[in-house]
Amino acid sequence: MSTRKMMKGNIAVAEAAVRAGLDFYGGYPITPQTEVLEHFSYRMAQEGRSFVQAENEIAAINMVIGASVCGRRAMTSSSGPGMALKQEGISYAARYSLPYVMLNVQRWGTGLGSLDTSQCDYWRETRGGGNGDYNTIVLAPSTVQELVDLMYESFDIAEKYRNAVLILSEAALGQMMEPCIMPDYKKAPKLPEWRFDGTGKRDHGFGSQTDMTDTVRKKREIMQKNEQRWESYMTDDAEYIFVAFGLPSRVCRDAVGKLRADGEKAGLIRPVTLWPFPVNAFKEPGSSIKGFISVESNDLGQMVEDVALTSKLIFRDRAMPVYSYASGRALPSVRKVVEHYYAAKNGKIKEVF
Amino acid sequence: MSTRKMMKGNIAVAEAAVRAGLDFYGGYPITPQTEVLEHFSYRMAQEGRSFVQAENEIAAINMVIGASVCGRRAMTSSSGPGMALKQEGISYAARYSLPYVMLNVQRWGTGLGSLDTSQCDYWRETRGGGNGDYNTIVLAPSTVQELVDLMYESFDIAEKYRNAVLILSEAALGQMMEPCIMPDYKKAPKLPEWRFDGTGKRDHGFGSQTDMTDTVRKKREIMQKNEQRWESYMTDDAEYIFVAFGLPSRVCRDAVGKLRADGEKAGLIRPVTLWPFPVNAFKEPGSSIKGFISVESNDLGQMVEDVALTSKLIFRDRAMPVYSYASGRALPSVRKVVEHYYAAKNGKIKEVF
Amino acid sequence: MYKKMLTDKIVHVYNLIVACILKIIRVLIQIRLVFVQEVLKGMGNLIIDRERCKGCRFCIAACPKETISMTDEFNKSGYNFIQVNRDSCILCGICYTVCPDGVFSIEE
Amino acid sequence: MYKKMLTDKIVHVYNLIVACILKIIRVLIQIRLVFVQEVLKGMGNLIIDRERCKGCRFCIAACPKETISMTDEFNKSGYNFIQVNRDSCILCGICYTVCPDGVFSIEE
Amino acid sequence: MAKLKKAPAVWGDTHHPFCAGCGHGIVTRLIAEVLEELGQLDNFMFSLGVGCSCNLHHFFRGDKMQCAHGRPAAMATGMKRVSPESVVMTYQGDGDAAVIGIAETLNAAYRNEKITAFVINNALFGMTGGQMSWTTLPGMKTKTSVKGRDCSLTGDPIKLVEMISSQFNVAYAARGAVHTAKDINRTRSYVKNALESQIKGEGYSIVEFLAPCPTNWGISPIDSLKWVDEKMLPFYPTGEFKTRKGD
Amino acid sequence: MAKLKKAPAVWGDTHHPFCAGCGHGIVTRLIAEVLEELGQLDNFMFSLGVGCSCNLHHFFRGDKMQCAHGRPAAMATGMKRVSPESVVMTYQGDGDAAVIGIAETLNAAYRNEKITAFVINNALFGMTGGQMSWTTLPGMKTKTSVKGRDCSLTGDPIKLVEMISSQFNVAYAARGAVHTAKDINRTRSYVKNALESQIKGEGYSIVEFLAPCPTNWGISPIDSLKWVDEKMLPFYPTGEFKTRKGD
Amino acid sequence: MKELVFSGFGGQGVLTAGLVVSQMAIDSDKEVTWMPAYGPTMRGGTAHSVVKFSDSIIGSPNMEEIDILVAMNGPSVDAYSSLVKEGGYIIVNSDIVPENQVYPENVNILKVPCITLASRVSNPKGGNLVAIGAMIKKCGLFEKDEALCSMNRFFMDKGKDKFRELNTAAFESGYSI
Amino acid sequence: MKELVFSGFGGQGVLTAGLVVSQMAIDSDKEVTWMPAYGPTMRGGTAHSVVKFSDSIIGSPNMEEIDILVAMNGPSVDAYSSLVKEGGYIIVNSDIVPENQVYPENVNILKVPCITLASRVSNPKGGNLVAIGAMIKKCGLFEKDEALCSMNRFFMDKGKDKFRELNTAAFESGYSI
Ligand SMILES: Cc1ncc(C[n+]2csc(CCOP(=O)(O)OP(=O)(O)O)c2C)c(N)n1
Ligand SMILES: Cc1ncc(C[n+]2csc(CCOP(=O)(O)OP(=O)(O)O)c2C)c(N)n1
Ligand code: SF4
Ligand code: SF4
Ligand code: SF4
Ligand code: SF4
Ligand code: SF4
Ligand code: SF4
Ligand SMILES: [Mg+2]
Ligand SMILES: [Mg+2]
Repeated sequence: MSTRKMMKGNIAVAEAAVRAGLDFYGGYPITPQTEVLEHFSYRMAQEGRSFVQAENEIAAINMVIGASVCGRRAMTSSSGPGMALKQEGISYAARYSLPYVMLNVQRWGTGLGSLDTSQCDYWRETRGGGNGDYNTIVLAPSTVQELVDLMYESFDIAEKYRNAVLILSEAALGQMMEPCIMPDYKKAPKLPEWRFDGTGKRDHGFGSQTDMTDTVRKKREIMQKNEQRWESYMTDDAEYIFVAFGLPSRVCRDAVGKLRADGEKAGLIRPVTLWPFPVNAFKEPGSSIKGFISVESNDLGQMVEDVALTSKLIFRDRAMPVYSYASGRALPSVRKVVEHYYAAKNGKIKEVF
Repeated sequence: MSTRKMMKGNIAVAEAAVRAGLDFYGGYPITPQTEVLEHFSYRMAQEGRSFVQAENEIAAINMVIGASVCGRRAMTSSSGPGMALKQEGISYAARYSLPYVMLNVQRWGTGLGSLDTSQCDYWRETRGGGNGDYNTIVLAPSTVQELVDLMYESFDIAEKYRNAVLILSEAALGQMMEPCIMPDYKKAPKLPEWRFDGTGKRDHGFGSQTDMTDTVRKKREIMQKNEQRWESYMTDDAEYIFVAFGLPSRVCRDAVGKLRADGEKAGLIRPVTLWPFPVNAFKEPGSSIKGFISVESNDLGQMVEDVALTSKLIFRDRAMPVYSYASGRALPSVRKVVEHYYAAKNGKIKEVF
Repeated sequence: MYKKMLTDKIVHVYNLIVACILKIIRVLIQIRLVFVQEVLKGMGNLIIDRERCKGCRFCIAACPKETISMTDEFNKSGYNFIQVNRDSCILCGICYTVCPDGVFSIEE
Repeated sequence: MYKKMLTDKIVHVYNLIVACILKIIRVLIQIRLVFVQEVLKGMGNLIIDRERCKGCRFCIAACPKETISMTDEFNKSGYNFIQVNRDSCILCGICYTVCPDGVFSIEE
Repeated sequence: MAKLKKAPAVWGDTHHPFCAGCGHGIVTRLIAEVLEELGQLDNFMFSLGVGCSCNLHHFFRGDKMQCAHGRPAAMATGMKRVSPESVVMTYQGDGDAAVIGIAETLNAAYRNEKITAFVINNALFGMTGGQMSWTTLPGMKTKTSVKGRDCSLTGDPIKLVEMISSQFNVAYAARGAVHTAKDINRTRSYVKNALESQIKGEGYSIVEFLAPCPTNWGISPIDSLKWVDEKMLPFYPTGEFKTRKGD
Repeated sequence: MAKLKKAPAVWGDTHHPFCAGCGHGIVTRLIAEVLEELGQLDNFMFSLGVGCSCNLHHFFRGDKMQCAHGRPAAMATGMKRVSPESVVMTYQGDGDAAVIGIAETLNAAYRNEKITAFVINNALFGMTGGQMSWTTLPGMKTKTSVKGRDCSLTGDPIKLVEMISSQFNVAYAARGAVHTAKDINRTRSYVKNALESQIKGEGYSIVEFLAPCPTNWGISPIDSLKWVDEKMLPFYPTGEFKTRKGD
Repeated sequence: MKELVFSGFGGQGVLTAGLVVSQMAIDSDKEVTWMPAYGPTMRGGTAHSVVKFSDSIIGSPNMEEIDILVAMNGPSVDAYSSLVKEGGYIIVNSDIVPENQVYPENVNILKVPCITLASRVSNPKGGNLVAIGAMIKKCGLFEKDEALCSMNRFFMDKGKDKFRELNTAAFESGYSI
Repeated sequence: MKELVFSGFGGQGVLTAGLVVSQMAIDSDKEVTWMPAYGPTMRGGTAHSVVKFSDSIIGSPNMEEIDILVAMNGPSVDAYSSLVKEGGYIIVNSDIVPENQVYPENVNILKVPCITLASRVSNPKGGNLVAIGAMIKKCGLFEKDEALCSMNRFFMDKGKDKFRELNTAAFESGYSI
C-alpha cells in the first residue's frame, strides 16, 4: 500500500499516459481539462517526448493524426466545445484506421456551457459527431484508479484494432482526488509495420475507399465481440437494475446498498465500454428482472437509448420497460436515485421505452 | 402546369430560401453543395440581402448566429466535413434558442469522403455532434419539389420553436433535376420581439443556464408532439414495412410496387422529420405487421436504431423484428431492396434489433 | 417562443409584474448606494463607493497629493478599502481615471 | 490490423504473390512505354511519350527552334498530341522544362 | 449637483466581478464612456469572446451575445451585415482573438468588415488559470511554460495590431495601455477613434489593450503596473498604427 | 544511354490526372527533381491539402497523408515532431493554405516548425469548380464573383508569403512562377533552398507557386500563361522574401 | 415509366442530351427525373445522365432497368448495356464505338454515325442531337414535331436560340437515318 | 463511511484542510475521496471540499449526508448545515460566523475561534488546522498522534516541512480547546 498516493484525476490520467509510452501530445487549454495539458507541458519534455500547445483544437487533432500515422502513440484531450471542434479530424483519422487516444473531461451544457460535471456528450462520442460511418471505442472510468488503468491500457486497445479510443471522463472525476497506484513505465512497443517512415515503401493498410464500407462493418463486428466491458453489482436476483457509468454509477451503487438494506431487489450494471455497449451484461440477470433504470447526469437522457436497444435485443418475449433518470446539471444524489427506483416500481413514472 | 420548370435540387433549394425571405447567408464551398452557395452569391445581392463567402465553416455558422440573434432569417449550408466543423456553433446557437436553417447535402464517407450520394450523417444530425443536450429539427426531402417546399417552410418552423432546422439533402438529390414549381416571395415576417436591436432593452429570452435543463426538455416534448411528419404507403395491411427517407424511400416505393405486384404485403413509412422521429407513423399499420426493414444509403445502418426504439415503444406485447439494409456507398437498387424483403421474410437475414 | 405560447393577456400582466419588481430593486439599490457613499464635505465633492473598492491601491499610487490611504476595514465583498483625506484633495480626478472599479465620482 | 489477424504464413505467401503481380505489371508497362516512345533518330536523343501529352502547346510556344507542332491524332486518353521535327531540334531541353506532363526525355 | 465623472451607467447595478487590479475594469469603463460620449448607448451590440471577457454578461448593460471561443469577429460580421446602423463590437482576450480566433480576426480585417475589435492582452490565458498565450513574453513563466517561455520551441510572440495594420487594408488600428493615468487617457482616444471610424463607415477598426492580470501573473496589483511598464511596453509599443486621417 | 532529363521516377507509372496545362504538373515535377537531387527520395512525407492537390495520391509515390481541408501544416507538425529526420512537406492550394487553413498555416510559421509548405496559388478554388479565393485578383470573375471580384465588399486579396516573411521569424519564404522556362528554373531553386533549409534544421520554409488553372479560368492553356504573366505577376511579385543566408 | 441513359466522354453532350429529352417529357405533362453523373471539376473522363419519365410519380431516380441506352463511346456500352431490358434499345455512336463491340442479346442495336452525320450538317458538336433524332425515330416516345419543338424550346430557354437551325438539322439527320 | 465537508471563503484553506484529513485516512489504509468545488481562476467567492473515507469502496463522491461540517464562515453554515446527519457535528469558526447564526437541531455544534487561536501561535493562516485539531479532539476519527503525523507528512510531501512547528502548534491549539 505504500505506493498509494492521493492524486487528482486529471493529473493521474495524464501521468498514466506518460507511463503508457505517449510519444506526442497536442492540445489546447479548456477547463475542466486544463491540468491534463499542464501536466504534459513539463512531463513530456522531461521524458524527451513531444508536447505542443496547439493554436486550437482542430490543429491539435490533426497534429495527433500526423504523429499517429508515423506509428507513434499520440493523444489529445479537451472538453465540451473543444471536442466539438475535433469532430472533422476524428472522421479523417477513422478513414485511415489510425490508432490514437482522446480524453474528454466532460462539462455540462450547450454552447459555452459551464464547469459543472456532466455526461452530456454520450451521444456524440458513441454515435460520432464527424461525417460518415465509423465507431470510436469509448471507455468510461468511475474512479481515479480506473482513469489511470484505462488510460494505461488504451493505446494497446487502439493499436490492436487500429481505431480511436476515447476516454470519457467527467469534470468532477478530473478534479477530485483519490488514492491511486501509478503503474510502471511501459516497455516501448515495436513501431507498427504500416507506419510512415519516409520511404514510401510500406503498406499503410489504408485500403481504398471502396473497401471502407466493409472495413467499418468488420471492425464494428469484431470490436463489439471482443471489447464489451462492464461491472455488474447484485444483478442476479434483481427486479430493477440501474444502468449507469462513471460517477453516477457510484451514486447508484450506494443507492443499491440502501435499497437492499430496505429489502428491495435493486441491482446495477455499470458499462465500462459505452461503445461497444455491453450488450452481454444484459444477459446475466435472472428472470426476476422487471425493468431497467438508466441514470445519467445530463439533461435529456442519452444512454437510455442504448439501454432500450439492448433490452429489445435481449428480451424477445416480453416488453422490458426502460426508465430514465437524467439528473441535469449535477450528479444525481443517492436520495433521488432511490426515489426514482420506487417511482418506477410503483408506476409513478412511465417508462420512456 | 406552365410554371413547372426543370430545376437542379441545389439551385431550387437555394432559390426557395431566397423566396422564403432569407436575409443572410454565410457559407463556404464544398461539393456537392457548391451550387447552393454559388446561387446565393449573386441572388442575394440582387435582392439587396447579405451574402458572405466565409473563410471557413466555423466562421459561417457564427455569422449566421450573429444575424439570427438580430432577428433575421439566416442560413448556412455545407456537406460532410464542413458540417462537422459547424458542430460547436450549432451547440452555441442551441444555448440561446436561436432560429436558423442549415442545409446538409450529404456526401459519402469518413474524412475527405467522396462525392457519392449518401445518408451517412443521420446520427450526427439527429443526435447532435456539438456539446451538451439539444435537439435539431431535421427535415428529409425526397424530391426537388419537396426540397423547395420544406426549405420554404423551414424558417417558419425554426421561428415557431426558436430552434435550428436542418434540411438533410443528399448529393444526388442536390445534383438531379426535376420539374418543380417555385413559390412566390414570402411576405417579410415581423421582426421578433426578442431580437438584438442595439438598445439592450429587449428581453432576449435566453433564459439563465439554470433554466436550460428544463428548457431543452420542454422544447423536446412540444416539438415531438407537434412536428412529426411522414408519409405512409400501403401500410394498412402490410406484413413487412420498409422505413426509408430521402432518395432511398423512392427506391423502396418502387420495391413496394414490385412486391405488391407479386402478391407480397409490403409497405413503406417515409419519415419526413428525422427528428422528431415520426413515432406516430408506427401506430398506423394493422395487426398484420411482422417486421420493419430500415433501408438507408450508408455503411452501418443508423436510422435503424430509431426504427427499433420506436418499435419497442409501440409494440409492447411482442418482439417486433427490425431489419437493416444499409446500401453503403450508393443508393440501394430496387432489386436489392426486394431481395432484402424476401430475405427478411424467409429468415435469411437476422433482425438487428 | 414560450411567451408566444401564453396568451397576450398573461404576457401583459407578467410584464407589469416584472417591471414593478425591477423598479423596487432599483430603489433598494439606490438606497444602498446612498448609504455607502461617503460624501466628502468641504471644498471637494469627491465621492467614494467603498463597496466597489477591491483594494488594488492604484489610486494610492497615482494620487498626486498622496491623499488616499488604506483603511483596515473590510467591505461586504471582503476587501480592504481606501479612504481619502479630503483636506489635501485637489479634485484632479486622477483617482477616478486609474480606478478599475469605479469607486470614485466627482460632483460639481 | 487485418494482416495481424492472418497467420504469418499466409501473410508471407500473400506478399510473394503481390510482389509477382507487381513485377509483371511493371514489365507490361515497360513494353508499352517502349512501344509508344518515338525514339528520334539522328543526332538528337529527344524522346517523347505521346500517351502523356495533353496537348497544352506549352512546348510549342517555348521551343526556340519552332521544332514542335501538333499532330491531328488522338492518344488513348483522347488528347491531340505533339510531334517534333528532329532535324531542327538542338536538344536545349526547354520543352522538357515547360511540359507539365513529362512527355519529353533527353538521352545522351 | 451633476456628477462630472462617475462609474458609467451601462456598467449596471451589479459591480463587475474582475479581480482586484484587473485591466478589464479600466477597459470596460473607457468603452462605456466613449459609447456615451458618442451618443450610442442605445445602439450597440457586443460579440463576446470566451475568457475573462465573459464577465461582461454580469454587469455591462446592452445587447451582448456570448460567442464561441475565438469567433467573435465572425459573429460580429453577421450582426453588422443585418444591422448596419448599430455599433458592433467584439470584446475578446488575446487568446481568443490572436490564438484560437486568429483566422476569424484576420478575416474580418481582410474583409475590412465595419466592426470594432477590442482585444484585451494580458499576455496569457486568464480565465483558464494562466497558460501560455501567443502573446506571452519571451522567458515569461506560465502554467504551460513553467520554466519560462522558450521561444526556440514555441516561436516568438505575435503582434496582432502590427500584423493587421501592415497586412490588411483596415480603417483603424491602435494599441494602448491602461496602467497609468496618461496611458488611460491616450487609450481612451484610441477607443473613440476606433468607434468613430466604424460609425463613419470607414471599415474595420481594432484596439488592443495591454492589461494587467495580477491574479495569473502571481504578483500584487501595484507590481502588475510596473510589469506592464517594464516588460510589456518595450515589447508591445503603444500608439496608432493605422488611421484614415487624410485618406 | 542515361536519360539526362526525364519525368521523375517518383511520379510513378500512372500519369497524373491534372488538366491540360495545369501548373500542378510543373510544380510536382520540380519537387520530385529536388527531392531526388537532395538524396531524399527515401525520406519524405507529404501532408496533403484538399483541392487539386489530392491528385498526388494518384501518381506521386511516397508517404502521403490526406489531411482535412486547411490543416496540413498542423498534421505536418505532428509528423515532423516524431520524425525529425524526415523531410516533411505540405502540398496545398491557395484556398487550403490561405483561406480555410490560414490559422494552421500561420501558426506553423509562428512556431517556426521545421516543415516546408508548398502552396499552389491558382487564384481560386479549383477542385470545387472555380469559386473566389482570398487570392482571386481584383475584378476577376469566378463562380462566386460572377461580375468580377468587388474588393470593396470582399476585401483586397491577401499575400501569404509577404505576410509570413514579414510577421514571423521563419527560415525561408519565396514565391515563384511556373509559366516560362526561366521562371520554372528559378522556382526550382526556391524549392531547393526551402528543402535545404528544412534539412539544415533552420525552421519553417514556404514556397508559393503561381500556377495556371486553364480549366477554371475558362481560357486555353496558352492563354493561361499569358494571364499569369500579365495579371498575376504584377500583383504577386516573385522572388525570395526571407532566407537565413548570412544569419 | 421509361428509363433512358445517355453516356459518353465528357464533352460529347450526354448531360445536355438527357436534359433535352427531359424537356420533351415535361412538355408532355409527364413526371421527369434527370440524374447526372457528377464529380470534381477536372476535365476528361466519362459522363452520363439518366432520364426517367412517367405519367405517375417517379420512384428511384437511379439507373435500374434501362429502356434505351444512348452510348456515345465504347466504355458506355461496356458499363451499362447489361442493364438494358430485354427488348430495349441501344443507340450506338458508330463513329467511335468499334465494330467489334460486344452487345447483349435480345436487345435492339441501332448504329448511328453521329459525328459524321453531325459534321455533314455543319454541326460537328451536335452528335448528341443526331442520336436523339435517331432515338425518336426508332423508339417513338414522342411525336417528332413535339420533340423538335421541345428541343428548340430547351435551347431557347438557355439563350442559345441562334443555333436553332443547326440543331434542327442535326436532329433531322438522325431522325432520317 | 465518514463524510466530511470543509467550507469557507477562498483563501481560508478549506481545500487543504480536506486534503490533510484525506492524508490521515490514507495513512490508516482507508479508501478516500476528496472532491473540491472548482471554477474559473478569478479570486474571491466561496470554496469547499468534501472528504469521504471508508474501509470499503466509496460510492458517491458527492455531498450526501454529512457527518462533520467544518464551516469557516457564515454562508457555509447556511448552505450545508441542513445536510448534516442527526447527531453529526458542525465545527464553526466563531471568529467569523456571527453569534446569531442559526443551526439545525439534533446536531452538535462546536464553536472554535480559529483565527484567534491561530494568530496566538503566530500562524494566522493556520485557522484551518486549528479547526482540524478541534475536530479530531471532538469527533475522534483518528488517533491524535497519527493525525498529527499524517498532517506533517502531507506538508512535507508538498515541500513545506519548514512550517512543521507552526502547523503543529495550530493543530494543538485546536485540539486543546
Ligand atoms: C473551443 C474552446 N476551447 C477552449 C476553451 C477554454 N478557454 C476558455 S477562455 C480561454 C482562454 C482565454 O484567454 P484570453 O482570450 O487571453 O482571455 P483572458 O481570460 O486572458 O482575458 C480558453 C482556452 C473554450 N471555452 N472553448
Ligand atoms: C472542411 C471542408 N470544406 C470545404 C471543402 C471543399 N473543398 C475541397 S477543395 C476546396 C478548395 C480548394 O481550393 P484550393 O485550396 O485553392 O486548391 P485548388 O483546387 O485550387 O488547387 C474546397 C472548398 C472540404 N473538402 N472540406
Ligand atoms: S481627485 Fe486627485 S487629489 Fe483628490 S484623491 Fe483623487 S487623485 Fe488624489
Ligand atoms: S483604485 Fe479603486 S479599487 Fe483600487 S484601491 Fe483605489 S479605490 Fe480601491
Ligand atoms: S529540345 Fe529544345 S529545340 Fe528540341 S524540341 Fe525541345 S525545346 Fe525545341
Ligand atoms: S507541353 Fe507537354 S503536354 Fe503540353 S503539348 Fe507539349 S508535350 Fe504535350
Ligand atoms: S484572471 Fe486576470 S484577466 Fe481575469 S479577471 Fe482576474 S485579473 Fe482580470
Ligand atoms: S482544375 Fe485547375 S488546378 Fe485543378 S487540375 Fe485542372 S487546371 Fe489544375
Ligand atoms: Mg488573455
Ligand atoms: Mg486554388
